Amino acid sequence: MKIQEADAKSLLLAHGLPVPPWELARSPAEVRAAAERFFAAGAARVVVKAQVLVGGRGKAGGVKLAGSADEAEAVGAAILGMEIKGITVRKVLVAEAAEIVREYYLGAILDRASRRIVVMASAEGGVEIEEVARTNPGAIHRLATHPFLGLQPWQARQLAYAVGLGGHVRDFVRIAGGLVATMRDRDADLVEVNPLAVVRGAPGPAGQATDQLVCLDAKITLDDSALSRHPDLEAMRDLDEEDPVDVEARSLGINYIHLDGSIGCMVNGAGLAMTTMDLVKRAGGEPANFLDIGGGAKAERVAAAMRLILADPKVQAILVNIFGGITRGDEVAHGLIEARSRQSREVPMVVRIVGTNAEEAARLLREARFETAASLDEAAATAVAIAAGGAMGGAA
Amino acid sequence: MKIQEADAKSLLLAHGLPVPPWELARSPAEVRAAAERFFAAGAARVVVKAQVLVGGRGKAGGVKLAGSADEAEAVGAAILGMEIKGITVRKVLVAEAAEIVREYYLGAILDRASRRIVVMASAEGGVEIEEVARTNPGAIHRLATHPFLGLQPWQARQLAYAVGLGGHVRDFVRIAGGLVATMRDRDADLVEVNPLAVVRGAPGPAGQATDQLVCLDAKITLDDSALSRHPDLEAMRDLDEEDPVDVEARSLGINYIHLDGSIGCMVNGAGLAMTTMDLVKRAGGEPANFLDIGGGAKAERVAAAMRLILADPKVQAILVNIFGGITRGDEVAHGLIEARSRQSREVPMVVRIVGTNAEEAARLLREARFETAASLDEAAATAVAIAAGGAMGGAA
Amino acid sequence: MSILVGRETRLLVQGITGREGEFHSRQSLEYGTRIVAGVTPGKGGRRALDGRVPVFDTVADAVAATGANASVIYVPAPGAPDAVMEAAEAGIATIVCITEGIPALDMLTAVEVARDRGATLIGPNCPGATSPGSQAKVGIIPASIHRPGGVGVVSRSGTLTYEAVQAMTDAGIGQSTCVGIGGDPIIGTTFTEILRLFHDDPETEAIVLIGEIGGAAEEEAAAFAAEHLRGTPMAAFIAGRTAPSGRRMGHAGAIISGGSGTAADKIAALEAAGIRVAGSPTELPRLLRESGYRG
Amino acid sequence: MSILVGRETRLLVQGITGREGEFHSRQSLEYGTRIVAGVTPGKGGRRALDGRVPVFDTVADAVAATGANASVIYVPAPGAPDAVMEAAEAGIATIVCITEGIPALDMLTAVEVARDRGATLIGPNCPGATSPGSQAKVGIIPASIHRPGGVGVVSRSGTLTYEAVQAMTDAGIGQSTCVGIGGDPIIGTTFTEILRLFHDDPETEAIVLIGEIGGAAEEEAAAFAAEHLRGTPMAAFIAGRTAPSGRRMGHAGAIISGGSGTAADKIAALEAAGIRVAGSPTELPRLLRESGYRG
Repeated sequence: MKIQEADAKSLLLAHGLPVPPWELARSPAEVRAAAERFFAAGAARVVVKAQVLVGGRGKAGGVKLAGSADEAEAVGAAILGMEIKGITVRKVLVAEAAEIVREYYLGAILDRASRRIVVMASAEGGVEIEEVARTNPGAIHRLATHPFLGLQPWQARQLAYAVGLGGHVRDFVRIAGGLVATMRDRDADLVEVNPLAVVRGAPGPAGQATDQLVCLDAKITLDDSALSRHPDLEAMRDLDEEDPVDVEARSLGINYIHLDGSIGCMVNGAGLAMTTMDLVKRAGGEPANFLDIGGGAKAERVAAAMRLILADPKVQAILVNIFGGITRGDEVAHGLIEARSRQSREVPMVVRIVGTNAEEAARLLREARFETAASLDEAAATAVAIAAGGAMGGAA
Repeated sequence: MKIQEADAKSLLLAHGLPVPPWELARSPAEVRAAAERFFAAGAARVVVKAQVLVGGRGKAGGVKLAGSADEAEAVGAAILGMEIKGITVRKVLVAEAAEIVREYYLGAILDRASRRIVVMASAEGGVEIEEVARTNPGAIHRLATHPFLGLQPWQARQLAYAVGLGGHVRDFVRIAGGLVATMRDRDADLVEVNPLAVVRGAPGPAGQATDQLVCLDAKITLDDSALSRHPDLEAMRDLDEEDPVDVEARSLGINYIHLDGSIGCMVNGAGLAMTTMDLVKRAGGEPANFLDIGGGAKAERVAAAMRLILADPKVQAILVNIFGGITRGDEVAHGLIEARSRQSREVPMVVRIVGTNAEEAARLLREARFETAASLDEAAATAVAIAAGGAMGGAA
Repeated sequence: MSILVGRETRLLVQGITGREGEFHSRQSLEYGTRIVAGVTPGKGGRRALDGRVPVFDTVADAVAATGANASVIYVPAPGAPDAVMEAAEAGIATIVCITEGIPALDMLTAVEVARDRGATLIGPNCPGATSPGSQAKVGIIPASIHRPGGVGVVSRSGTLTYEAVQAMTDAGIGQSTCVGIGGDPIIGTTFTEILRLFHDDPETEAIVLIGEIGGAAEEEAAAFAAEHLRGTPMAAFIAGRTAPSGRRMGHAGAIISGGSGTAADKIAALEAAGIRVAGSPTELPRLLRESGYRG
Repeated sequence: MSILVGRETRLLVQGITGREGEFHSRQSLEYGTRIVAGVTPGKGGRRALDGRVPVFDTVADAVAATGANASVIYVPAPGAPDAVMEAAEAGIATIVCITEGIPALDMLTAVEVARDRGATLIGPNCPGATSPGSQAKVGIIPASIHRPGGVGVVSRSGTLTYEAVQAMTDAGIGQSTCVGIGGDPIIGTTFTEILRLFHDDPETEAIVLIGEIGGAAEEEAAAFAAEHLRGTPMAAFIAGRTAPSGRRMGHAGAIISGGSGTAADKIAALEAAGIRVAGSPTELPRLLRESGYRG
């Protein structure tokens, strides 16, 4: 689960990391009020940043500077309500614009290959790390932390010297340690500070203006499997940015991802669900969704999944593909029959059920006059043909 | 550093362990008031326990039951002010007397040989574990925890089944985990619950009386080397029970332990200080103290050590034994000369200084007319002879 | 012969008295798997599966009493990493963790402990492993889809594996061992390690690899195959050609992030290693034959 | 030959620019020890000890540039365990930690990391090791007390060791290596491990062991000696015959607790192993001779 910059910054702050103060605003008036407070505290300029979970907000015009309260309000009005990659901006973060001396990258990720938390740092901060990885991979310094011990101070020092932050080694060690601690304590997959910046004039404890290492942006992705033990983090989920259907699916224990096509898919198992989408595409159609009903689904979950699919007005045909293992084919068939009896609009359906109790499923579907298919390839082709306005098949 | 039972219980409670409520009392009236509160809450009897850091308080009469407020007050009056192994009882703990079904032992220690935290459990609780180790060593089950991982739940389960606490396995796992967590978080050398007891009638969350596993007594020893990072624990030091001279020595950075003899010792290095005591004893005398002035001691610390030794009225002679390494002999000699010039009573002294700058030290001591000795054995023999009223030596 | 599980497997079931554990253990027993013990803390001394299997409180007790050398874990997510570590510390050589939804950081620790102890951990969030020729079924892969033979199958997925194996069985191609390595980002054993085992197994004559988007395990496997498996007939399938970027496709590990982990990358890497990649699981038997498999 | 430190020692000093580090490094240099590098984070690129020793920011840098194979640590207690781990991870084979006052639980971790990396850690809270015949002095043992020879000395103490070594030197008995293993409860290397090294060292012909109250390391050493060192002349001294129970005698490890760790127990164990125990350090030369040492 991704969380907003402001939430990520709160988590870093809770681990004692240096994050300059910010305010959240939901209206131009709130942006103005926040900006006025920063100006009153001595800021020369403020930055207004769109709070969206998609990347590339800078290029999209979602980050702007303002030198006065009037300007801040105007900038806020421009950003709030803007669409970035299909997401409407509903909140902005307002903060003093730092005078940046130099930008660095610092991130901690869960590395699959080494089964370690890997800490990465680069002197090329402020740009996407994937971009640096492509154009100048040697600029990224990586170190693997011990799974039991976490990041050791000596490791962090090595990294500080490697990226040329030796002059801020103590702060760097503290920040890198805090990043990994945040990752471990919060069950994050990714904790990224980009830029980690040396800034001038940021007020020190006694108000003096000296070079300081601070976290100017923060990105945290949480491990969905661990959210149940972090109710405070689950509360950071931004429902504004989620498709309401996704939210409903999650509450039903169904893995559902909305896509743009016209063939609704209902499958058991994530790999098979992706394969089903791929075969729809291969047959010339476009999948309307990814949907995994999970293992051992009962009739009612099948019916709920059908409702989710039908809630998408673009769906022209439905492809059901079940390979019974833990899941029993007859249960699925019952669910489908139940769902069809209640469904609000008539959408043609192709059903393929093999594996556990497939014979009983076949009998039930035959009796209920469902369109069936023997192979996955055939099922995909039929569904695509139907959606394209072709024949419903002889049996219908 | 040892801490009192009540403090140890607070630490366990802070880690979520089941410790029945208690109150501390410093006067019979306070004992009565506390007992009345327990009786009012439904207790049939209360237990009053002397809070002293020495062992064996039970045998010494420092733990007593009372069935009424009057009796509690009387028992409190008997225990408060009592002397246990030379320590005056100034506080007692008052708690409801639990109805014990069975007593167990559970402890976590720092094991030198394996360099591990070792958790020990036994079905023979309520008696000293050293006693069990002597009489029935097979009754003690031990397991070593991984230095990075701590106590794993599966390990704790093994221990629970080994001692026959399978019926309380969940609680046992939680308690044992809490013991090790307490040890790690507080830098303890030892965390002991004895007895860990199955008690009847302890009120559950809904007031029901069921068998429960609770910590009836607790003993924690803290790592002196780690106290500086735990100021809250340093505050648990019970100055009432410490010799004021010990307290002063600590504040001066001197390792001093008061003993019963007449030969004051001042040595650099712990092993050599013990050896000096041993040689005093071997020469027929009794050491008055252990005193290590530490490495690199300057004149002023030497003078302070001398004041500590002289504060003991039993001291009849002083033996100074310095093997210069980091410590410079001439610095010590200066300190001794300084100290003698100010000392309030005349106590004969034998000084032996070898190693770094020993020649300069010898010259200074000769000029100041100190009694000196070439070898440690000779120095000890001379000091003992002096204390026994023998000759001060020809040079005096 | 086979890999991971076989005739010599003496299986312990951790969580044998739970609903899942009992159901699948019954299937395994019926298949012919030798289940020697179960573990459920607090139920030591009882017998499970109609009295056929003794239950112990701890894995150490079970190993001491029965000589179990493999374990399958059906323990719910909060306790599963501990169960893995208990098995590893008790000396179990092959540990298969079926459990889904285990926090990744918990698995970092459990994987490390298993490694330290020299145990092979399969999973978590995997369907397990079956060696049809040895009638050894450890996990939840349906028995009906198999046929004994010479093809090693390794996959990150569950039902997609069944689909592929069924297609092979239907085409008369049998399997040496089918291994589901799991769909989580942090798993005990990756493609490359399984390929190495297949490489060393005399009974395995050909290999099918079924991957999906996310991570770079397929690319690493391709590099291994290019170096060590040039003579072995192989075919592959990669799920998720149409998956959008930045979304987890069901499996915690199936996500394209920052433009890496795409199906296209994986297919390109496999093809560069000389491995044909099927457009549908049903094409795998044909590609295997065309790559030279005669079994 | 010698143990732990010798002619082949290329010494790194961690904390070389601190007061203690600089003072003692100067003594080591004068003794003839080859100090190849120092480490002080933030002072990389400078030179220490009148320009004779290059300083690096990290141990890895120092090892890469100078081939250091031993390290001595004068870093203050809060940073010392990290310094030990940094040295171990950088591949340093012999690590001597002089620092006093390190929390015991921090050392549990550092000792484990050193073990995992195959490094020998001496200390903490120890005076170090000196091999007089090789002019290798690593730590704070005064140079003046030594004489090259064939007796290995191992001790938990500092100045008491000096006393014993001085007595030997005065009696014309030289030393192969003198090792102070440290007075803390958790130390990297115990008596037994040092005895094993002495046992395997052809130059060491006799051994002196200097123990004290607390723990059971002397008893374990006695058991080792009884089994492996019957032919080696040995003598011992145990400090703390008069120490009271339950009080730490200066060293964190020197405490009689629950009636165990007494001098009487240790003396009995050593004597049972055939080792004579001196009543005073000055008697050690005589006991060594009487036990058959002719060096």
